Amino acid sequence: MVALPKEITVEESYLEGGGLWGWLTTTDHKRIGVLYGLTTLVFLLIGGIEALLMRIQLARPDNTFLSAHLYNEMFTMHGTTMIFLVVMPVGLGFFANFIVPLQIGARDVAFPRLNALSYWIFLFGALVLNAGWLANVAPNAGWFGYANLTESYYSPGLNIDFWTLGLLISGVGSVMAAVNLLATVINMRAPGMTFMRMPLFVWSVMVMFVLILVAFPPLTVGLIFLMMDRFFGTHFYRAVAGATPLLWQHLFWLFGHPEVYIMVLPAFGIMSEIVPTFSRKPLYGYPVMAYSTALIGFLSYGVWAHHMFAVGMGPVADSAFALTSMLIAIPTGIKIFSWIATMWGGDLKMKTPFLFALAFLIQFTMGGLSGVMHAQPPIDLQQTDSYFVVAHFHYVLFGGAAFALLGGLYYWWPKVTGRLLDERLGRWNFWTIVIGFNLTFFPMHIMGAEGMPRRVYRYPGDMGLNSLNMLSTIGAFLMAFSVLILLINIYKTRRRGAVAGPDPWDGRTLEWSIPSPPPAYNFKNIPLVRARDAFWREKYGYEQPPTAAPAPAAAQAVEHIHMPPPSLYPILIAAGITMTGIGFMLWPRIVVTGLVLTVFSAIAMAFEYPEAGAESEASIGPATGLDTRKVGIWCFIGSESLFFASLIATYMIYKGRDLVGPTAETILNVPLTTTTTFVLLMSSLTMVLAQDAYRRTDRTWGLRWLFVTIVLGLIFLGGQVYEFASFYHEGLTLQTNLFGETFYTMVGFHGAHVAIGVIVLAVLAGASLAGWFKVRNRDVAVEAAALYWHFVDIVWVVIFSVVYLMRAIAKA
Amino acid sequence: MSSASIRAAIHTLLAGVFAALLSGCDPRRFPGSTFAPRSDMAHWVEAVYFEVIGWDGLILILICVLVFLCLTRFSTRASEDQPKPPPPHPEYLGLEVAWTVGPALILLFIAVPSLRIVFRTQQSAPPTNALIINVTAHQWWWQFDYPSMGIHTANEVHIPVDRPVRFLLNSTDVIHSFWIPAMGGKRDVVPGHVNELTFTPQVTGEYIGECAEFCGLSHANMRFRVFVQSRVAFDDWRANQAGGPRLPTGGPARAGEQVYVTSACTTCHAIAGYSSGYIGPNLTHFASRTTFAGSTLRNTPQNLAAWLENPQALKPGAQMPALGLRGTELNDLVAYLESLK
Amino acid sequence: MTSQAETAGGVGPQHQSRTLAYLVVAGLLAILTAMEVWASYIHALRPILVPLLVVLSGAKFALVVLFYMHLHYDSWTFSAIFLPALLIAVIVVISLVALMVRFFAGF
Amino acid sequence: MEDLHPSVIIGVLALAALYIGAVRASGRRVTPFQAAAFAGALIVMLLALCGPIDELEDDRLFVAHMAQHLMLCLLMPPLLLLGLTDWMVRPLLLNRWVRPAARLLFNPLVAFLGYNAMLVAVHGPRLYDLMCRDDAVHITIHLVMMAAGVMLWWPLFSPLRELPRLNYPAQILYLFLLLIPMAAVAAPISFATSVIYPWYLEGPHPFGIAPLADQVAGGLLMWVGAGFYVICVATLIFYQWAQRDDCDDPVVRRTTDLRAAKSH
Repeated sequence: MVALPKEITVEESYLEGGGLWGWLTTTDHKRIGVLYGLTTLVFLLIGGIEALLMRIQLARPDNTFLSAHLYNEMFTMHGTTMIFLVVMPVGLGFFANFIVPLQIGARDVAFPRLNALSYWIFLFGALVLNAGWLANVAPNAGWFGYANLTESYYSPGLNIDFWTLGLLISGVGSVMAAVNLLATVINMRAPGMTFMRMPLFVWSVMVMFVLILVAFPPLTVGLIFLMMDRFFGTHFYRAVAGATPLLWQHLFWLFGHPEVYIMVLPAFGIMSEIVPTFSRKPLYGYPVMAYSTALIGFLSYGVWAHHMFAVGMGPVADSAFALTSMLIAIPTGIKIFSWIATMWGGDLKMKTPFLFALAFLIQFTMGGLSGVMHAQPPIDLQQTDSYFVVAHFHYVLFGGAAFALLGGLYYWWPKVTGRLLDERLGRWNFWTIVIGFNLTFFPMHIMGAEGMPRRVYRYPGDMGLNSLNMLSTIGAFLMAFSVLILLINIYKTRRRGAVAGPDPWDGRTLEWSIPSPPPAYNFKNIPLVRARDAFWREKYGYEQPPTAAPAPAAAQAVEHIHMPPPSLYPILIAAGITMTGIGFMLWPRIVVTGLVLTVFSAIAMAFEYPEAGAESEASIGPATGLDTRKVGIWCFIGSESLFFASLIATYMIYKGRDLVGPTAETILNVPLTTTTTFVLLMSSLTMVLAQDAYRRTDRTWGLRWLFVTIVLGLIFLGGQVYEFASFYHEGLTLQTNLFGETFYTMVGFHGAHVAIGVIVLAVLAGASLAGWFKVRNRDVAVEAAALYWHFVDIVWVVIFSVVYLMRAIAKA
Repeated sequence: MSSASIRAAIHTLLAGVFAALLSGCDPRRFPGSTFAPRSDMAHWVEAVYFEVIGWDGLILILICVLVFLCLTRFSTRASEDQPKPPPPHPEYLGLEVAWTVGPALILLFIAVPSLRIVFRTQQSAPPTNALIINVTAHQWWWQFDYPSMGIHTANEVHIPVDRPVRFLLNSTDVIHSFWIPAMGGKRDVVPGHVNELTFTPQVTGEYIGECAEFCGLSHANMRFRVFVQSRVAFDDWRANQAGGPRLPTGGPARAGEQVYVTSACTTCHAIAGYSSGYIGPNLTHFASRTTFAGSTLRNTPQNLAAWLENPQALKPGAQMPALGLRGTELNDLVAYLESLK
Repeated sequence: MTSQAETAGGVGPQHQSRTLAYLVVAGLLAILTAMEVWASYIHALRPILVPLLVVLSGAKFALVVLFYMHLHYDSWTFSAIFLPALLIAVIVVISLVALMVRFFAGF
Repeated sequence: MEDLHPSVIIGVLALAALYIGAVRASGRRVTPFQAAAFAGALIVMLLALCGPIDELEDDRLFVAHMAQHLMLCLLMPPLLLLGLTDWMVRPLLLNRWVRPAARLLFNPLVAFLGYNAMLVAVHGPRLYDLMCRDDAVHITIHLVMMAAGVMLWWPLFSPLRELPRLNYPAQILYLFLLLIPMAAVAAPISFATSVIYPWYLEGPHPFGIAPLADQVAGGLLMWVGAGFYVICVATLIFYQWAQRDDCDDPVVRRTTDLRAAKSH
């Protein structure tokens, strides 16, 4: 099926046309953003209902409204839903996806079909997470699912399987979206849009994308270990085998703490848009703000163990992590003061978005300050796992992130739909939710300080907690009422609201220079950016338009706009991945079907459009001159580095702790592996030669070297299969000991990467035979594959040293 | 409207904090309070706590005042429709330096005492006269063993006042967390790793302890009690606990003894001289405890009978099965257990 | 940018030298691997084996990244994407291993 | 006053004399900032090598020794480089004999690897212990440290256009990458369960600090303290970059040209 791109000549809103089929196969970042928005709204309601049920249960001491079992499912799913299915995707999928291309002056994201794929994978992952409700086996071990409670011995049901699988699948979607959007920010910026001129929202979400790329791999590795423990009887988190459940905590919080910033950074970005706009001043201290954003991202990666002060890591580790955690307060403080300085001396316009921003300032500060409290290990020992922490992170994530996101919703709603939300209902919405929020969560500080642990389905009546809990429940219902007002506002204004026009708020950034809702192609002419706040400066005459108009930009006339064509394959791939996962868990029979569907659709999507012009992916960045595909693959490689780092760290941690069976010293066959290592290194040489040949358009030699590379890859894999088989015969299985499980997992995952590389190369070879490379500029596909291949090679360089050559080195 | 409301909200919040801090120190109203320190460790923690609260309060007030001033001085409402040039926007480097260095200094002030306490509360060698108590966490109850005294008990721990006590924490199943709010801070109980918690209780009394780490279905029902006793009272208790079980005197108790010996209870529970199960709590001096079942039930005959009839109804997921005892058998067993002072 | 120019220009003199560089790198990789394996068998080198292997495999890693993955030739942007990720990966490994080894030793 | 090492004083005075002499002889001027920076470098050197820090270091205080090293490697060289002017350095480095060596040593990659090789080597237990016991070795190592420090900071604060600085984002990346080897050396020291360097176990420890606690403090000083310092320097560089970038019109022109080239 060959669908040529639609040549767009009329200026019609992106919302019009296409019907249901159009929405299912859409690759327009704005439509995908809207899909994300609707999905997260549904999950917001689900998560909110879960919260209400919990608050009803806790309204009175020793209540019996919910059983212990149901309550545990509620708080687990409330946390998981709000974090993974609401706050993060609304920032990543809705705001970033919709706004980033508009703010950087791009027509779409870097990889539009990958964008659709991310959404569908996220949606299916979310459905898997919630599928447990159907049989009352919803996940029930808390949103951070501490091992070893999640091991099959202590959680025998399907509950944890749904959780693991749902998170793995939706995590894949998040990483894809982050790769895509990071490549967009790096490479799709309009000419003149330097990093120091990007709107701060783009800066914030850019840091967020980086954090997603480096934070999700440890979670993925942790979940894979958990799955292997549950399905294959390994002992990654089991003390009886010499391992420790704390490994899970480290891997999880390596993800979990950056995740907090993944949720909060879009809120920072939104604040940095709303505050200047409604103060009618440029953002105070722009470079400082940009840098503090980046610094927060960087530091957030070095503080994970402050979630573990109570586990007994020792005073040195406690102090180190206390210090790094406190450091984060400095850039965060800078941001808060800069927002206030932006307001100072401005013309403050008290519209709903700004009200939310003001509430954010106070409430987020409170959340941050209570965070400084439990950055102190002694205080943390009193507060952790109590309701004080519940209060703290709700002040950060609800009073902070969610308030800013709501402000952002009011702010960009006219751009998304073309109509303003009602201001009066907006104020009602604001005041009810502010009061409800503080009524719900402020008492929780006190509850925690008075000794109420979190995650208890009941509490005794004699601890002085009764009235506080009742207050909290009342607040929760007030918030629910407020959400109802929001829904009414959306419903009322969708058809009858005031028409917004392109620039309802006196905006500063490029998205306000185009119609609301924007046409499918966003910008008729790609803008030329001459300063920060480009649109605002030109509006107020700070920048004189250049006398000689940028001729090349104007020359790119409307009829040359190529929009990404719709594609059915994203949804098919997502379905295939989900089928594989579900099959793995419940019905092994459908695993093969799922895999076939995934691989087939992926290959079909790669070659969907024979015309080079149809691939907007093939574009060269207008400001950088780099090929977007290469930018994308490098971002992905960055993410993969963390994946293998987690595996290698686990191997090194567990090295020498085996209680039984063969170990590295006794079993490894170095001569054989030296040979296969050499083979793999030489395959990198042939790969680079193949790529070089394709670049010279010498397809004959390219194909030859490609074949040699494939053969060398297969030899390496053969060596690995032989090695595994011989170890198996010598009595080393996956379950034998810690060496067995870490070795097979790490080396096996590396082997799987080689195997995928071989498949990719084989597909490219096939395409080459079919003449696909005759079209200009397609050799970058080989280069992208080559980068991946070399990366797998350097991972092996490390594994070879760590596993094989350091086999006999004792632990310090 | 907005500025007045915000001011009111701020007042309410501050008043709330203040009231909470004051009333929170009353352990009669709040037996689980973290603001009623009763040990050396709890005092150290509280000192850091108050220092941070003080700084936090100052910063919060500063920010609220700044936001409030912005609102009162710079709000414009009437001029919405008349476009006018944007206000000037100067930037001052000194200001930026100030709000970078200021918080950094405050953090330094906080960090120094805080880290001193970190090292003071986690010393690798215990004080020489420390009473060592082994704590074993189970789903969902606490086992306490005094290795130097040969005492085994559950869910209620007795310690002498003014003598350092060192809890060695171990778990047989999942991760739990050992928390006595009045004694200053919790410590996780991690399977495969012995954690330590050392402090010197300073005031006699009965204190609440809880499991703070989610540990499965009945996490909420995993509480315990700490009795800090004078030296004399502790010695009395110790003398009683170290001895064997009381022999049943009355008729029902004697009959209950037979019920116990012939029942499935013996596979899981220990009564010195009768059975040596170790899955469930040691019952040798069961009646000397004020509570049972993860310290969630008062130790009365009625409660005990209800518990024996259907443990899962009172503590979901409890490992103890319903033994199907009815009528006299049940009453006899209750009488026997309640005789084990 | 380089790749574009060369695609347009076809085979240039620059190309010959790159192929040569690829071959030299392959030779170096082979030699370094041989040295690594050899060192791992020498008992006298045991005490310094770990730093030695770190240096040798680090050199291999750098060679592949710089030449085969073109960071040496390509735009600086790609290094700016990859190096921070590598930085975080290395710090994660170091800190995790240090923390856990200490934890297992009992503090 | 036995802690006022004459060699240090003489060295510092000689450097000061050379600097003043160079300014006098050339008849050119240095800015007050440059003079202050150079004086700062000399003062840091003096403070590190004479006086209480040095005395405590001799008295077996690991954390003082660590502070001394950090001052010599991370604080002194940037000040020194900022204090120098191009016309001072050019004749020293760009003559026929030194030029190739300078070109090699001040290449960012070589400088980075060289400095970190020094860092790793010095903290090896053998060499470290030898350094503590033997004064000659100790002085040599301090000189090597300062030299390696100058190499390390050259790509950031080079006074010479011929051996240029990295561009701003690369400078920031360079500094962040510096955190890796620092963590790699400091983490094992902080987390070690025993005293690594036997020197600190022999003889009394000042202020009654336990040697292990001292070692932990030293490790943390290098890890968190020096890490914080490096991040601060990166921050300053970022500000410089930000100041420069927004008024950079050629960027626009360059990218416009590129588009023009492409569309033709």
